[in-house]
Amino acid sequence: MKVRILSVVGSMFLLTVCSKGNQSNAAPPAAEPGAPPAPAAAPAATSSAAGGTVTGKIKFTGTAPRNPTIDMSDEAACKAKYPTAPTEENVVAGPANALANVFVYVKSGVPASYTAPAPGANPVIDQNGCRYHPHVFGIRVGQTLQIKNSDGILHNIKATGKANRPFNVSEPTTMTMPAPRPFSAPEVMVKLECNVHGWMNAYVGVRPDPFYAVSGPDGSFSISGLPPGTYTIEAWHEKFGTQTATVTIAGTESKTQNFTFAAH
Amino acid sequence: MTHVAHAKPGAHGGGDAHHAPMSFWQKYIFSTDHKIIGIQFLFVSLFFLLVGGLLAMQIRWQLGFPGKPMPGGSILPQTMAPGGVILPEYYIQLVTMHGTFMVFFAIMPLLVGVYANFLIPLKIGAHDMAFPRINMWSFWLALLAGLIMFAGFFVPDGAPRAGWTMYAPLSARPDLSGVGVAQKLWSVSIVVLGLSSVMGSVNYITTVINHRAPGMTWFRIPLSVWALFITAILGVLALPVLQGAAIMLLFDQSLGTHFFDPVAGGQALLWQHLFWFFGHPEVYILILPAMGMVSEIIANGSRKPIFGYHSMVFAIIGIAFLGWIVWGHHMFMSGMNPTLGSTFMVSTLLIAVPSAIKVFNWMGTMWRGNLRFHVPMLNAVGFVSMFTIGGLSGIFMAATPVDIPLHDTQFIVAHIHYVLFGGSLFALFGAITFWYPKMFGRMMSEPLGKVHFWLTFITYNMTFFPMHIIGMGGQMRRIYDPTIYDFLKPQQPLNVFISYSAFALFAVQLLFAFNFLWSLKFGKKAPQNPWDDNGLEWSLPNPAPHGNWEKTPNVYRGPYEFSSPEAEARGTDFLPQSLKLPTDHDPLPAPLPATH
Amino acid sequence: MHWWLPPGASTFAAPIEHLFVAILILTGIAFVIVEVGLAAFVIRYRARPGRKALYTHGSTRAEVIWTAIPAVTMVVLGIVSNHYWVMIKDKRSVPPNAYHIGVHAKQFEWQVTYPGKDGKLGTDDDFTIRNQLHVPVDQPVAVELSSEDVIHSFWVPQFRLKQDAVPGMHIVAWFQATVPGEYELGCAELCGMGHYKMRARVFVQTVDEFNAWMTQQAAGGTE
Amino acid sequence: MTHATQTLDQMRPPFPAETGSGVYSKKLGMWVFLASDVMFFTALIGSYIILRFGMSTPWAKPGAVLNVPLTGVNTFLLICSSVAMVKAYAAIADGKKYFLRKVPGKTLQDGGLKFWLLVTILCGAAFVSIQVVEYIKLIGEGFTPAGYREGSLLAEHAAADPIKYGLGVAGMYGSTFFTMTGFHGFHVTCGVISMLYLYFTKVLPEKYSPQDYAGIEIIGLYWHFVDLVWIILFTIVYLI
Repeated sequence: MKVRILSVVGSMFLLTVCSKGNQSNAAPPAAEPGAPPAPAAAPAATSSAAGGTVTGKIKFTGTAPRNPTIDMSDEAACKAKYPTAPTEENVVAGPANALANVFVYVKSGVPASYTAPAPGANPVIDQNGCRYHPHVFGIRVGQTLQIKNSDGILHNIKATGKANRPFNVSEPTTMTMPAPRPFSAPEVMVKLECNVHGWMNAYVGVRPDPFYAVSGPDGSFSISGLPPGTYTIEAWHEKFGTQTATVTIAGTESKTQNFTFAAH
Repeated sequence: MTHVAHAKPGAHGGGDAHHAPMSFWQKYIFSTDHKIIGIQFLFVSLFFLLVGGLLAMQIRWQLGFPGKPMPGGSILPQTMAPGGVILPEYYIQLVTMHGTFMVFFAIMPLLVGVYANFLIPLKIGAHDMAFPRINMWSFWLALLAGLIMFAGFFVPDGAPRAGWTMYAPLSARPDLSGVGVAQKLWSVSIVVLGLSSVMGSVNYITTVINHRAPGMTWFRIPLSVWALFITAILGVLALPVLQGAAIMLLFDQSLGTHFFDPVAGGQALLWQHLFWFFGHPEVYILILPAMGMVSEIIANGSRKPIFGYHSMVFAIIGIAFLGWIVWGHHMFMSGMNPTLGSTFMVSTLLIAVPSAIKVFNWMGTMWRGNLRFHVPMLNAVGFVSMFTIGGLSGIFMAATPVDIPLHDTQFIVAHIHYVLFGGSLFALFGAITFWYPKMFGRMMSEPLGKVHFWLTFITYNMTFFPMHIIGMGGQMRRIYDPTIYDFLKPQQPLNVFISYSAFALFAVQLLFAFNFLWSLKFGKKAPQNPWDDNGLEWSLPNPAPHGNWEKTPNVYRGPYEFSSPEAEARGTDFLPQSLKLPTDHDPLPAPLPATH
Repeated sequence: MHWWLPPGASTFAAPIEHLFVAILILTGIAFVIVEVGLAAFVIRYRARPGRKALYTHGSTRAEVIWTAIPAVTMVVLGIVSNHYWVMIKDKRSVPPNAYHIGVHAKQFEWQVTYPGKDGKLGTDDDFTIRNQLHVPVDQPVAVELSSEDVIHSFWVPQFRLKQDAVPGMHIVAWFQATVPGEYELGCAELCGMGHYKMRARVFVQTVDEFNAWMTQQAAGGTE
Repeated sequence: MTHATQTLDQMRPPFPAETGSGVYSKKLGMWVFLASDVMFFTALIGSYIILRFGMSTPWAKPGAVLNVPLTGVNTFLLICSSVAMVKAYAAIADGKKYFLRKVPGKTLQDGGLKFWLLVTILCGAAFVSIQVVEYIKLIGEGFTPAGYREGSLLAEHAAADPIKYGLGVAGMYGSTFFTMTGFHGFHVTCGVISMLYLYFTKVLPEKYSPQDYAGIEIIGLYWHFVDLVWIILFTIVYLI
């Protein structure tokens, strides 16, 4: 019993600590789904002065496949939250073929000597309107994930990670999971899914360093605070796969690196 | 338990009699005396009975008031019931562990662990079990198994979540059940328990065959011992099968084997076949001893010989035999070949025959009797009437077409509780009261016992009878919230009613617990033969000394010679088995066994 | 508050209900005999001063009677039940003109695959819908059950049809709906934490409605 | 038959005179235990049969994965140990407690209980050791309870010749093989340990006599049973 009590107390503590984080990245359903989570921003604030920045836009060629509409008639609570029938978020395209929800991270090149600044506030994933918000996001190794249910109906959230311990827990009512889930090993990507609502899925990239970002609705991303060096940067998309590029950073310069996926 | 201290250390032939006087530890903790071991089993399994009951209360809360915070539930860890609201995964842990504890760690040890140990040597005139030390180990292993199972609540992800039947692949794959450690604990615990109960059964069988007092011929053996003997045989043959299955399950969970995982060519139904091949004999392990002890009590309470002793014995054997060829009736809906279903249906229906024989013979025993309604008798009669309902409701599910709408609904829940609670537990209330003086040298309070019986009888029926109806209404087993189904909404009031009755039923049991504990110290001292019974055990002081008899008793007649002319001649209505009348000849001791 | 089986809506309802009533009567008789008998004995033979118990070890005739009667009844019951059992569950009993629909169970949803225009499963005009089972009325329907992960059980109370879906097995269960309307499909075998949420809606439609719906779906309504 | 009384004295109660079976309790107990062990192996072997013949693709060819000759030798060892057990039993039955003794007119020396039981123990121990070696070899080659390990030698062979190596059934093959042989090995180990115990506590101190050698008889029963089970396992797992 002691173990559990402790974990409960611990989670209480975390809850209070993370309350700030919540505001910054608990996105409402209508808002842009791919809002970059706090940790991506946090290091940028602290160490952008010392270090270079990689920014870019992500586009795709061809026509994006249609996102299937979701029939939520089983869940009135969710259905009510949408004026028109909602769709899945497999490919979220912005104006001029901009591609959102792409996870961009530094795959290799970060010097072993590099010491990452302490992770910022823990990210929160919200189950709202029978969809996950955010749909794609990053988390630092050692951070825990706050799981929130704003629907008040049963969701279960199942993480099928390889490097990270899989979990499968449920929230029957409007609540925040008392025990936040830790991520202990780098892994791109861990899939999150709800088995009660087959269409619900989200992806989380677990990284040891703060050098990752998620492209916004306009397809743009920015990774900052990179020490000088040559990096392999990878862009991951759930439908279009991955693309890599090599970027060399000298001093505090700011490089631009765009990615273009082919919609097939 | 302090009263067993009267056991005379020097007593002849008993387990450890030769190094007397014994320390407290030898006498009560690491005792090899079958009576002490029985009492140890009694206390442990009553504890697990309480645990199982508490789990049941939480189940009933959730079913009656889905999603409402449970009173006092807030003390539960957040991972089970945040703010007292039971989580679906915790609910499944509840149903799983309620079944597991009640079947494996409450009813089974109460019937077999307690009364096979306590009664067999006393009733057949043996000084102790054949293998006292193995007997001691069987208790300690059972306790260990129970603790391993109990630990499941305190490991990450909580207790097992696959139902007490542990259907694979749900039980075999952590990614599907959402629980890792505790599933393994379940398997380990069952393997240990199997070991314990095989040790016990080896003891019981050997003792009954080899250690009967002179004159205790097979057809003078009391029915309780007959039932326990047959039960032991079932145990020896059934438990190892479950052990084998549990080991395969454990390997699936930990070594990456694929016995029950279709992904790699395993077979999901294999688990069900193995489990129920054990599981149905197990059902009879859970009822036969109860039948045996009820036979004793009814004969005693009616002051009449048991009606049709021989057919009672053959009915026990018949039930035990049929128990091996009916396991498929748990799998009518499982996708098993329907033709097999037909055969299993017939064999299952036939079990009604020996069961009917027993019920009618009990009635025949009471017919034109001189019924004394002491507490054991009340509970025994309660057993007969409730077991009848349980047996009859079984026929609905044995008839395969009717089973289709009833299978895996609350109807089966009602059925199993009419057999295990209305059956086994009523028998146990009777048995505990009946042999309490033999165990502790004091009587349990008669008035309290009667109040407890009547209140239990009423609240019990209020709790479980309506389950038949909501089962017919189609409410599936093990669902967390019936109210999300339109066809179940109308009967929710009945669920609420059941829940209230269940809480009352639980409260009434505290009365029994009080009576049991209070009488240990303050119960009135028991006369040597408080129930005017014929059994050999009553020829001993209460409680019986270590090693039982100074000199092995001779047996002159069957166990149920109530109201016989000889008895009348003595101005009583009973005739102890070991009482030598002038007309009796001493039985010859059988020749010593040829070793080779 | 209803006190009986849910109103039947398939051809199985009638025979099962008849059998149910028959067993209810049989067991009812046994129940009355035993319980009334017990009550009578309890009152009539209770201990009173001067009362003497009858010393008897039993009566073979009586025992033969109450052995034979249940035995015969049970055998008869078995034979009758088996007739319906074969009709409902036997593989050979699936009507040849049955309309085949695929139902794939997975934690915690029912994926229903319709044969599309050509009326055949396994062709590329099949389409799959989550948690919605549409069937035509008065037309034998064969449900081809399969499971993704664990054992589930296909259970529609009004159809009196229950059949487990077992991973690694392909099981066909058939029924013929008789009353148009909306029903519920639940999972009757514990399949995990979302077991109780594994609910699909069943629509029994007239043939025209069904065809209309089918063409509209095939044209790619949803999915 | 005085020795029977002595046997009885070892276990309480000394009386009543045992009615019924005519088999003394320890022996009867062992028979009952063996009955339960039969059920245990029935569960394992039964599952094996059901699984093997439920497979859609054929089982691996005999000898493709397993080293049949080596195990054949092993089987022979176990049978020898059974024979030695019979000799030990016969020896003590006519009072030959000694190790070896020269018999006039015979070239061979005559072995007593101490000799034959030691042979039994050694054969049993050898059996277990060889089985351990076999396991290590197999796992090294990539044959695990979960099937053929990725990228192992065996996996390559299997990919090359899926029929011979039963690629489709590798998982089941590993599961059943290791479970059944493993538990038999466990039984043998228990037997060897208890025989060693008897050897040092009863046999060397010469506690047994023609009047009482229950211990030998009982462990003998167990040993023959374990041997029998192995012959079945060897046939269905290695040869078929």
